[in-house]
Amino acid sequence: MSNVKKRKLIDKGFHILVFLTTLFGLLILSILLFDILKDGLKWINIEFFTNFTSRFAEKAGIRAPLFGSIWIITITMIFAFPIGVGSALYLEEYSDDKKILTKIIKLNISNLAGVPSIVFGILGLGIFVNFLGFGRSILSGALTLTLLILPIIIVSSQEAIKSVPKELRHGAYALGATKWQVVKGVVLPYSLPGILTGSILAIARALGETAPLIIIGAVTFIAFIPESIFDKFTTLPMQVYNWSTMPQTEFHDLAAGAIIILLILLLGANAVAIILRNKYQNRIK
Amino acid sequence: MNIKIDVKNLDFFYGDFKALNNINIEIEENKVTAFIGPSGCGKSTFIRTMNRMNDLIDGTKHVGEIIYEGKNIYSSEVDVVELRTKVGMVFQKPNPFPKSIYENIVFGPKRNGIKKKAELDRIVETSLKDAALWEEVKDRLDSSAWSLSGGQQQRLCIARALAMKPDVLLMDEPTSALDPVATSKIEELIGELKDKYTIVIVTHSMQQAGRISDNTAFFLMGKLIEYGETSKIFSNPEDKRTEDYITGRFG
Amino acid sequence: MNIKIDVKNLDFFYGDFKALNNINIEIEENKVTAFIGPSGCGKSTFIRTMNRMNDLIDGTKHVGEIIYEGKNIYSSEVDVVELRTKVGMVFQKPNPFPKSIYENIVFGPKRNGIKKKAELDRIVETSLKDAALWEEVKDRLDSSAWSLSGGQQQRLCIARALAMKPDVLLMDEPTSALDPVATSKIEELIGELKDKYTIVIVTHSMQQAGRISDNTAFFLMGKLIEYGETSKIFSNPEDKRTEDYITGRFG
Amino acid sequence: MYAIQEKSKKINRNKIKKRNVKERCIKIILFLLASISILTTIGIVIILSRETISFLREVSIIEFLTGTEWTALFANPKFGVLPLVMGTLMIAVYGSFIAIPIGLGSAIYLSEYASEKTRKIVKPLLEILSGIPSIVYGYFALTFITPLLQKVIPDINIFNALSASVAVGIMIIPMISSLSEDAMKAVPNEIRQGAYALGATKFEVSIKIVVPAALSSIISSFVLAISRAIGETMIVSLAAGSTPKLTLNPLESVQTMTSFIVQVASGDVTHGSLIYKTIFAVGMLLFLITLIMNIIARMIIKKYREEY
Amino acid sequence: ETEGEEKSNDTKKSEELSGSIEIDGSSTVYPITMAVAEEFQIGHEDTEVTVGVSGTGGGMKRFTIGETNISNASREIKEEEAEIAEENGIEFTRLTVALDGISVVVNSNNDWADDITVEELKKIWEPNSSVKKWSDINSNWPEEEIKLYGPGTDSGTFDYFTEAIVGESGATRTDFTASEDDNVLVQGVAGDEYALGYFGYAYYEENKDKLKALSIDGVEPTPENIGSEKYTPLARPIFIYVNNDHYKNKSQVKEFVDYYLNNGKSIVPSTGYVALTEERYEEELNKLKELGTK
Ligand SMILES: Nc1ncnc2c1ncn2[C@@H]1O[C@H](COP(=O)(O)OP(=O)(O)OP(=O)(O)O)[C@@H](O)[C@H]1O
Ligand SMILES: Nc1ncnc2c1ncn2[C@@H]1O[C@H](COP(=O)(O)OP(=O)(O)OP(=O)(O)O)[C@@H](O)[C@H]1O
Ligand SMILES: [Mg+2]
Ligand SMILES: [Mg+2]
Repeated sequence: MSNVKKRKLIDKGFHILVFLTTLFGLLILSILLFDILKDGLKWINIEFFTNFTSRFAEKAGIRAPLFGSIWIITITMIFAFPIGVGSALYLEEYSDDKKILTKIIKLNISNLAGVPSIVFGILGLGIFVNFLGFGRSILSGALTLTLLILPIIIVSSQEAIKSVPKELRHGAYALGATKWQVVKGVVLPYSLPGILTGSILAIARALGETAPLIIIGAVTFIAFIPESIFDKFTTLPMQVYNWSTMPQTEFHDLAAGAIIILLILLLGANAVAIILRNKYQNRIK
Repeated sequence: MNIKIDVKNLDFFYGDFKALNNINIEIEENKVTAFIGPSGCGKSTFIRTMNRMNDLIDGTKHVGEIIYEGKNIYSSEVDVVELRTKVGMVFQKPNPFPKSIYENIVFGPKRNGIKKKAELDRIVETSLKDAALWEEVKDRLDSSAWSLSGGQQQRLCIARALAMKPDVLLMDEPTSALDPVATSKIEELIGELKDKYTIVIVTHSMQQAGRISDNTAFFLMGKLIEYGETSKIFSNPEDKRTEDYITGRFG
Repeated sequence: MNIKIDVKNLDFFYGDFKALNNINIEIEENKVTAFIGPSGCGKSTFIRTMNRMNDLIDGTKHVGEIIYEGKNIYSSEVDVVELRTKVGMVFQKPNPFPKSIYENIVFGPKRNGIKKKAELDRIVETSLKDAALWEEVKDRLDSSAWSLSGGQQQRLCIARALAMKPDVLLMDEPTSALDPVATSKIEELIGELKDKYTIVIVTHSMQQAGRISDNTAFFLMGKLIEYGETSKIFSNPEDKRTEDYITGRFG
Repeated sequence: MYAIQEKSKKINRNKIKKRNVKERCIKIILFLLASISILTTIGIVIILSRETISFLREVSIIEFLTGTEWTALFANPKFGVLPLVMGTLMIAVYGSFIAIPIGLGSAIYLSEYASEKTRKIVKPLLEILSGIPSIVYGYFALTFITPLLQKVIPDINIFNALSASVAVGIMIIPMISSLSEDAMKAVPNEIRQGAYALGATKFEVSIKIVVPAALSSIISSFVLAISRAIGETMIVSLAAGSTPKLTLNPLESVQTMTSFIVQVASGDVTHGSLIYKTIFAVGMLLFLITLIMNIIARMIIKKYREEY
Repeated sequence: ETEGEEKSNDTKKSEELSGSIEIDGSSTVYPITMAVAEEFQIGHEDTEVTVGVSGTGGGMKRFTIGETNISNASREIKEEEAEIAEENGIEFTRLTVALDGISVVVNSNNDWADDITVEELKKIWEPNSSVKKWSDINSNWPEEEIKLYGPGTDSGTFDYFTEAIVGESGATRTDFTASEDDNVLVQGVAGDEYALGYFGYAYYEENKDKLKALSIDGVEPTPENIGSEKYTPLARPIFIYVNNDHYKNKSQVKEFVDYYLNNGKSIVPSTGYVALTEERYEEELNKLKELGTK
């Protein structure tokens, strides 16, 4: 009997522990958000969105980087999502696990996740800017970020696909479904929540990167809005970084203002994924 | 009397484990063939070779031939996807897709290119009626198939297979999760279906085998011990082991 | 004649759907009680309330009381973990853990603080023997439980429950996936166990209910229609609906 | 009659053929998509190794790999990479000490303990943590974590590896919590119920059943998260300074391999000079280190994988 | 790709200017160039000025192959870079556009030191320095360990300081605490009573309440002293490099550079840097005049 008591106690303790770990994350988040909001909120007004950057904090705005970030994240996801999910599908559904090539691809992908982002920048400069001649444009930036976040999407999609129960696949195969029909009809819907989680994390990463973009030539001062994927651009995190290295403290607060917008943009970009994820996860339960 | 499926010298392996040992059997067209035998004897393994579901398990291999429509189903001439649309299957454990009831049924037909809503609706209704599930779910075709009871799920899986209008229907203990009323409906259905289809059914219930099957095959430890007309097998088995098994008091 | 579990005015809801409607029943100690009824009538739902497994489903609620050992199992005095160690359960679908056969069996005993290898080995052997699985798996206790056949998996789950030495054993169609030989062993086992344990079993098989149970309860659409001694229910049911169901030709 | 049958057979053949061609195409397309990653790696290896070879012509590999002083940008440069490696390992290891328990704890809480409603709200909230720009974490470490640490450990350096590790750890929590949570959610409910029915507590179900069943995905999430920790630069250069130092003491200022790379790549040195080449050599070494880490992780996953 | 079509604009008036001006390079120079660009764009709406921050090295790499019109540089062009420029037929002019006074700062609680000599600084910062405590510099100062802070080793400030104080670029003791971000150095010195550090004037200027700047050989780092280059040797010039060919052939580039030097006096102070004297700006403009008449 004392055994049960002990186990219940462990369970209680564990419950509290994992609750606290979750709370820890939320607590840090609220501290960070509070800090950012405290400094940044007062700067957010119409001009903040309509002005370009300036050496005077009162006149500085985020028009160019806001549009730049929206462009970049949209194009990046347009490339990264299908490539990432497609790769994961190939690896989990189509490839032969015993083949050495498959093993190499799998190892290689999780290894890519550890390559510093700046190296992707150097790669992007070589391939997209110079070799393919896309110039120092949104397209080059987005493609570079695509390569950077692919491992996140691929690995998390792979894990999600792996978790689809065998019986479900078998049920579909037994109905004379082809592999692709099984994938489309059963595997993808079941694994979608996990795939979306990967995408959410990937979006967060892509939206916050600066180093590789600097390498491929994203500028910091730009007083016009990009109109096509071949235009020059700047992004919110670059503006944030630039402002926070300024000596004047008003710029640090301005940076906080830009971060607020960045986070709103992030939540907006994630909202679709989060809603879809919840919907599909419900179904699976 | 036509032979629909002709199995010749079939061995089957899970890795090194030989689950089927030199099986020879002829499945007759428009008949119900029942497989009986103790748990683990290889009934599921065998029924799954007939539409090559075992291809999906890593490390399996076979020796021998299964002739269907004049061709060895393992030969390169035969397209496995096509094979499975003709040789349908219902599993031992219900395995509905995590989709709505409606989507579960139309999964197969849609793959086969049927797009019209009206036709799909009709297929859903007839299949569910055939599987004796229509009354229970007709008002909630859009709710998740996973919220059904175990027996309902199994009937849904049967309906799903019927929606494909298969040529041969393999059923691995389709009624083991069903109550008598639903079982009776399925059994009636099998009786009706056999005019058009060839049916192979794995069952634990001697009574069921006796009631619905024309031929019965008795398996033991991966071997086919005896095969023949059900009446013969049940009344006058040749093999002592068959007799022992059948005269067990239980079922 | 002791009352082991006393159910009073029990309603049970999945969200807004009322799956059980005012159930009143007294489960007798050291007896086998069988629940019968058509698919979807709420048998599984009811048996699962008795060890509060339904707590695990979101959005469920109950009204009424289930008295076990003098306490309402839903009251705060009763610890659900302890309740479940005393009221064991075997499910309709086999659900072994994705671990080795050995680890599946010792999972419960280990939680209960049994650490000694020798004792655990002994428990594994006796439980597997009791569940009529020992011979088939004794040489591969370390292989994954998921590589067993459907019936083997179900027997493993029974063995796993027996390893806990429960006070009450709830079985939701434990033999629906078993062949006659294994079924007979389990039924024999149930006969032996009832001296020490109280057993509640859901079954589709009238024959099985008739063979092994002392009392039988008949459910229909969430209601308890009739409850009494099995012999009485089978020979002379009071309710027309019970009679209709029982005299169905099938099972 | 016979002819009609023949004809329909032919149509059928065509259909099958068409379908098989489609299936083939899909497979090829997917393969091409997957090979983009291979090409990326090949590109990276080419870029890195070309300059690395040229670097190693000027600096002996022995000095590079075993030297204990990294003063690449000083007047008499020494190219012993160990201080950078140590800095990297320290950030990654201490960061993981924070992120793994907290991330996994949160994942277990969300998957096994929290109500559906809580889960739906908290999970995306935690995910914001990985979207906050790392510069914010850098300043957070410097102006919040470090002063906090100074209260406990008075002689801690104002720039220190510990503070940076904590911030890096926090940033990667969502990778672990979200991906692991997904994996645990995918463990079939029946398995859980089997354990509950044996009188297991939630703790036991979580730790003994759910976590082992989802282990391979959980380890993958660790690898992804640690990879991101290794790649992080901004936090480290803000909170840990930019002082390459061969130390295991988290209270001191360090520099990591990636923050060195960024420092030089976006700094004032001449492109093409020896110093500029160091970033490729360091990048190459990092590539090899993560490769080894991944091979080990793969071995672990293989060993503990539980199929369901 | 920035060339072409604009050729005809040569001598047109500024209102009709269009085309792009690409500038890249040091992040140290960025605030000044950006400020000029900001002002320049008012009234020149059709020109597209972009300013990047690839670092002096990264900027030079692009500049020496003719990709950019102007390169921001916090140091002089290196020999290797000049060679590449020559190979590519790129001729250029270096222009000094502003000055930065590298400030030597201590904690505001430091009540012993107000002035320091170049000699003393050298003694502190030279490689293998024997200075461990404040008292090692001046026996009147406390016997406390001196904590040194300096900018990242890949910065123009670092190069300039070591060159000016120790005599060789990059020659310095290695046991100081470095940070890439001057704001972070401010934090470091402000939080450490026995600290001594150096960084750009603007960062001192903005944090006067937390820090104290030492005078060097009696000269304080004030805008006047820096602008007149009396603050030796730590008044450090800030450069831009202009592509001669672009200056000559692209009116928007010429217009921009001229604007830069003509308005430097008024714009530079708002960026935290110190403007040159009028005469110095004249001198720089003259370098271009020669170019124009050539
Ligand atoms: N999780 C759930 N959510 C919503 N409804 C449910 C859920 N589980 C069961 N039900 C519904 O409750 C009713 C009773 O289900 P239950 O599983 O108890 O039936 P049963 O008598 O065990 O049937 P069977 O013999 O087919 O197993 C059915 O109508 C079923 O659809
Ligand atoms: N995937 C597998 N890997 C290895 N062995 C397997 C696998 N599936 C089945 N087996 C083994 O093959 C043998 C036959 O299994 P099968 O599932 O065909 O039995 P069955 O006759 O259908 O039994 P049941 O009536 O219990 O369903 C059993 O010993 C089983 O353990
Ligand atoms: Mg079977
Ligand atoms: Mg049930």
